Amino acid sequence: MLSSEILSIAELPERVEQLLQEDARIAMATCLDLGDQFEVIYHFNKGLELINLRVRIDRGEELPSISHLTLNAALIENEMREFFGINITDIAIDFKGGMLLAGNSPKAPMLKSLKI
Amino acid sequence: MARVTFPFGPQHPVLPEAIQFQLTCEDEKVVEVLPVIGYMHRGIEKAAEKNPFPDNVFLCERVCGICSFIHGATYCQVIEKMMDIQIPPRAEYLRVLWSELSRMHSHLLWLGLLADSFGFESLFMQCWRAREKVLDVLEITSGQRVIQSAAVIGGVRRDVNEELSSSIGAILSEFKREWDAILPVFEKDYTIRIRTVGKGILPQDKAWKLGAVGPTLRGSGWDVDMRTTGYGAYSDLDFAPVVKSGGDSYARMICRAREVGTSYELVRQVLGKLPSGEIAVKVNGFPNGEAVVCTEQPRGELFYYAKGNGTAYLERLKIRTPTFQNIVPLLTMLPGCELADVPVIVMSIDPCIACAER
Amino acid sequence: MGLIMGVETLIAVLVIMPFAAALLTLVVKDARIIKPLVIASISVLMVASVLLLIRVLESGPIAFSPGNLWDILILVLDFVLLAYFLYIGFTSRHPLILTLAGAQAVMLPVLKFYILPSTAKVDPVLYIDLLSVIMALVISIIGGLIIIYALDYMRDHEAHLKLDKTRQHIFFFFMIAFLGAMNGLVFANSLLWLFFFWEVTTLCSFHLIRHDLNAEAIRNALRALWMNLLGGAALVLGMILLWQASETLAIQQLMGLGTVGAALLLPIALFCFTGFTKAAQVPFQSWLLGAMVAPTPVSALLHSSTMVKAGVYLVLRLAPAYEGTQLSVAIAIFGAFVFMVTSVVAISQNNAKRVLAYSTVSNLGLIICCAGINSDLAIAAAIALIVFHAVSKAVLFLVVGSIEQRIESRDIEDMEGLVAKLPLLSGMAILGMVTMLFVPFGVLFGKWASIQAAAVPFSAWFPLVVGLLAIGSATTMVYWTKWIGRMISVVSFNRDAKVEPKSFLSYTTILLMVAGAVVLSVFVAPLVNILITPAESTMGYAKAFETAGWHLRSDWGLFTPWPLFIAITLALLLPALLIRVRGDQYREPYLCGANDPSGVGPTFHSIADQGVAVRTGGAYWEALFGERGLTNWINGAALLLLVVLFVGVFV
Amino acid sequence: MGLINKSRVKSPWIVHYCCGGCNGCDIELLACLTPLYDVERFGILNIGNPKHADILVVTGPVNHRNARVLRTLYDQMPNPKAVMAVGTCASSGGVFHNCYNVLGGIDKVVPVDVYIPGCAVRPEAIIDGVVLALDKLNLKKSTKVG
Amino acid sequence: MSSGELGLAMAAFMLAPVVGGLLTGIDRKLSARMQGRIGPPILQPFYDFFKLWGKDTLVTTRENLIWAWGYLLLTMVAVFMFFFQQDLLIIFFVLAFAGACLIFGAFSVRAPYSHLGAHREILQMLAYEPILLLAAVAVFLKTGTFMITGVFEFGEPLLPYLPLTFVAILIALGIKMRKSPFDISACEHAHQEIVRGVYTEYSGRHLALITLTHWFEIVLILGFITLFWAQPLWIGLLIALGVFVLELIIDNISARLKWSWMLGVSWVVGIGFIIANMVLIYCAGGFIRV
Repeated sequence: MLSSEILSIAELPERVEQLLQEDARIAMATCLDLGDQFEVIYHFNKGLELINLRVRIDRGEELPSISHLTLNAALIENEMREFFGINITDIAIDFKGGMLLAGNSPKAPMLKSLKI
Repeated sequence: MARVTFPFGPQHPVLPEAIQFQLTCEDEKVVEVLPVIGYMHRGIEKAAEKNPFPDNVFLCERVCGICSFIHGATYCQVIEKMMDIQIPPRAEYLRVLWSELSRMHSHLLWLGLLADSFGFESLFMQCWRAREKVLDVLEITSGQRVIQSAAVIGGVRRDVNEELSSSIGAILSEFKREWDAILPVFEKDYTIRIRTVGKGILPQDKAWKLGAVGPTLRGSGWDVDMRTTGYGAYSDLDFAPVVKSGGDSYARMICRAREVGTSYELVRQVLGKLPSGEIAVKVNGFPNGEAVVCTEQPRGELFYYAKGNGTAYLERLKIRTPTFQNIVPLLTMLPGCELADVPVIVMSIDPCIACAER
Repeated sequence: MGLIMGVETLIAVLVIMPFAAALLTLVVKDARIIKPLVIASISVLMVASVLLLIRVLESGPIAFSPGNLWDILILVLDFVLLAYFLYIGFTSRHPLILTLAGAQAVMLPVLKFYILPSTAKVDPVLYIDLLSVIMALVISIIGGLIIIYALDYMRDHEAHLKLDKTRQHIFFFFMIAFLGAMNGLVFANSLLWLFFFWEVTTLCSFHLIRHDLNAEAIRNALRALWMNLLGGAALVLGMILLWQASETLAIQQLMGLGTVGAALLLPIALFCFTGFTKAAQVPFQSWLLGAMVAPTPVSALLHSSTMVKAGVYLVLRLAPAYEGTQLSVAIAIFGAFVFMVTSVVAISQNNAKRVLAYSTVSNLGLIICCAGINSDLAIAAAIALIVFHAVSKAVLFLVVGSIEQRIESRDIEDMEGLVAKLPLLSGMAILGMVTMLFVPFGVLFGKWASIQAAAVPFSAWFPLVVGLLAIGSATTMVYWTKWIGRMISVVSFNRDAKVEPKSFLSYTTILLMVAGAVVLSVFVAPLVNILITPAESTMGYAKAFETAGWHLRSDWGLFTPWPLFIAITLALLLPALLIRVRGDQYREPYLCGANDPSGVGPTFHSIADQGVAVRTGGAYWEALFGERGLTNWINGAALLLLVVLFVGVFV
Repeated sequence: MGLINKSRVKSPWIVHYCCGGCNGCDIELLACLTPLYDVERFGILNIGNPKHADILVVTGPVNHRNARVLRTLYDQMPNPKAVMAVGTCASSGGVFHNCYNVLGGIDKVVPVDVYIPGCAVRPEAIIDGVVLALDKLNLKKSTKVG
Repeated sequence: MSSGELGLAMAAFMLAPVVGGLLTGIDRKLSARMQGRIGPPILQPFYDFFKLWGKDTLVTTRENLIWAWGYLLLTMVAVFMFFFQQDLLIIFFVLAFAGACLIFGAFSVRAPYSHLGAHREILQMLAYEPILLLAAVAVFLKTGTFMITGVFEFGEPLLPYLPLTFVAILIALGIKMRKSPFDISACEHAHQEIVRGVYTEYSGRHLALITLTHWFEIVLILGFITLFWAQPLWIGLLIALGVFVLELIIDNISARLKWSWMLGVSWVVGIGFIIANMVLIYCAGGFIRV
């Protein structure tokens, strides 16, 4: 398994800020559909080292955006919102759910429940 | 002030791929840029969950047709890491061989397109002519020009024997002669310098914070290259990443141009040091667990995350390509430049939209 | 016909009648009476100017001196005017106006009572040669048409401003008086008379610019006043110096003085300087730009046929007097410089009236440059440019005025696609610009002649002059082309055609002038033969053009208006008439494939598939040609040139 | 019309649109223009503007967003025109057939005259395809009357 | 003009588009060779022309088409006047009118790329107009007339007297030929940030017209260059051909630069050189006396 820190939603912004101050930057965020929950893994680069933060949220729960702390999370979060239908609020560059998916593409296509 | 608002793309002569920028200009000075993407999104990550895991090599190779070998090899690496498979050293070396050849052809292709974007047609032709030599090498070693399908989980599919190795050497020598004539043009030509120096500046501190990777990052003075982490056979090979300060289009161009030389040297080293032995091991069982692999693709750091669940199908495959990371830095470079600089600056991150949108 | 009316009557009709008519409008105040009154008096004025032409063509220049009483009246009125200017300076607390008017109020009595002997007499007081008649024609016909246009315009203007009390009578008082003053100015041979009429035009322009009485109008009117008073002061000073050098105040006598020394050149340089201020040459362009706040007919009148033309008229009139001197070369360089820089600055303007204003200054610079080149060809070019510029520019101002009343904007950006909305008006506007811009129209004839004249090494400085003219021609092209381009930019599949609200008088006057501009251009050869060549020869210049049939042959080139007209008409008219387009041939413009057909006008799909309207704003290249960046530099350079011009007098 | 028909064969101008492929075919298409293959020998120009082009060359599968772009480009080409589907994905969806955002081959959106299989297509095949397209183009008549 | 000369002029006028087309063909062939390619046949431009002629025309606005015809016909007028040895200034004025037609054509449709191209085309005119006018003036200084007939009557080659002017003309030629580094408003090849600029909205027959006009333009400018060595004429023609090839070489060894650079070069170098040339002639005293 991937070595990672498990955080709650409330702890997340603080920890991200701390990492950013240590000159780390966000590399990617991976979202996993666990059925009734989502697990979001934030991968951070610190030099060549990788730091992973895990956050679990319930379906329908709101995930705060970290794009205001680091702008390059914006595309990642837009994508996550489109792929899984996660309610991420207040993204710095908001594509309104139309970044990768077009109007008539399937909605939240990455959900396991959706068989396409 | 009178403004012009218009779409730049998705179909546009200077963009080989479908991406759109909504540009707003004032007297040809760009004042606002909005990226519109999704014209090439297919849904590969979902499809990877539907194919048996060995088949995904082919799918991953088609995330991007330019650096397709590295995509395939990185997918193999992430599965091998999850399943704890040690592949033979000869396979490691061969993977480096194809990776570096891919990098060479990708950079040459890009240098040509960049030349085209500032209207230097003959240079475009020269770059692509030299590139054909690299493609020849790829073709005689893998049978395919652009999508090699040479990597499999557990090793590689094809071997390079003595005879092949010497003909590769001959072709590469020819290539080197051509390339030595082209490189100084990029470095010194007056008109190219006018078009690239000081255009699209990405300052050093911003480059890291905004997530730039690969030559885009190294052009801003960062010595970050995933190959130095020593994955595969890179730990045995002797090379130094090309770093250039300046952060403008010129620095990024020079970085890539010189990386062609680095890759050429690496290929030479691989051919010289190629260990004997098997080229693949047999793979048993199904992947289970999680793994992350980061490799260096021509455009920068490639990130693969995979999660297996003990069946033939992956639970999740996450691919983050370098262009995805470089889009945000690009957006900060564009405002304030002239319209004529837009193609040059857009090209200067070496965008691969097919990669970015998967 | 010309013999029916005596010379005295004609002059009286052209000079005094306008003042009388003006007073009448001021008294009656009633728009219903003003309208026929104005039309009638303008018609009389036009007829009189034509009669004067016939008279002069038949029997040569007219020399005329009214009785002594008139001299005294003029003098008294001079002092009244100066007192009024002082009063304005005092009430507006404007030190420059006070100083300049004060200087004149001191210098004029000094000249009249101290320097001039009591027996001094200028004879003739009025001298009317063909140049004067050409000016009188321009003033009476074009100026007259502008005033007729103003009748409807002012009605709408006041309706728009929602004035509860009409001020039209004041407006027309000054407008009509202006024509009289201008006619007097171009007839005057006595500098004292010329000075009087000069000051009257200053007064009229001051009142016309401030007509709307808002803060900006008042401020700009004051600026115009002090700049014109500066010219007036130079004029008086020049008269003092002139009398001391040559004991004459008659313009015609200046020509005959032969050898010219510094003592005589200095007053002439001062008179030219006076002309520069009136012609709003750099660095005095700001008064003309400021004059744009006035109702459009005022701008049209000031720019095309009157006010500024008085300035170039004076410079041109004096041309034989400084022929062959360094002063002449300096004037040529100065004119060429103004021509170039103002047309460069015009590129950066998006306010239609400011473009026109810069274009005016620029063209006047060209005329002054021609006067400075001072060869037969150059003088002919200058006269031709005065005529053609007056017609075309009047058209453009009036058209812009009408457009502004329709679309409530004078921004060129807002005129995008205007041909679809206001086809007739914009058609006339485009035609007006074309007559300013392309061969074989008259203005280009003038430009062609002036480049030829400048190409002849008339001085060691000729490469500079011709270089400036070449750049100026190209920059002129830029701002007109951009403007026309804006107006013709349409969307084929979504025409919002509007019915043009018709104002019969406005449209007819513009139409008449457009037609005039075209007809004059077509008949440029007879025009040169009948008017320009004789006008030149009375000024002492040789014939510049041989007319072979309809062609005009200069010593160095050939201008063939008729074949060109036929070719150009065919080239544009035939396709316009013959091209047929089927409905299924229409496609939307290329938008990289992202077209959104549901939009009104060209629209493309953007973020999240939302439609975004394409905007196609014009380019103004503010960074390179911007007014803000350049004005100080060009003003400085122009001042330097003026200093050189005055210093050069003594070399 | 003999001259015009002959010229048509001698001067096919292409406009290239990359739908959603992996770039493999795109770069091979570009390679056709370059010294080794040099299709300008046959008068082929990559003109980049649908309004000037004769042949629409499409790579990659159609997805939900680019379908209307493809259609617009096709509509903005003057007749006679031909469409080439370059590569397996453009022909049928190829390896991306089971991706959720992929509609399939480009024939779902525009009529295709020539299908060129291959993943990635080789330049030789593309040149061959253009020749085929020219034959088809010659059969088509312009919609003009007379 | 005698009837023989008249016939010759007429023949030259009729030949102009053929020569222009051939030159374009040579251009494409030579460029291809310089790029290591074989390139299209020499007759390729004619194939392109006839193909375009036989295609349907798509229309964005009708006015667009009218101006294309105006562009062609007025350029033809200028070329006609050139071969009939008329006044150089007037020829350049007519040429400017023709160029303006192209600009108006691009403006007459509300399309962004068209407009961007039109604005750049205006800048190009701003760059080459003064050069052409001043070059005519420089020729006048030696021959004493603006009529082209005067060049032939002059009896000597002009080039030795006007070398700097000649260099300046090369800039104008580069702009008119739409070659790098001056191919900013509409280059012959695509791959430009503003698509094909002023040409973008044309298609089919009207694009063919514009191609034809371009041939006429090339012939006109090269013809003007020929005047620099009009006696014997064949040397002038050789020089023109040499200059044409030189433009191709420059095109192939330089990137496309920007309008600000173009304006700077053509005003500082172009105009500066011609004025310097005039000063030289003036100082040498070899100018026409009035």
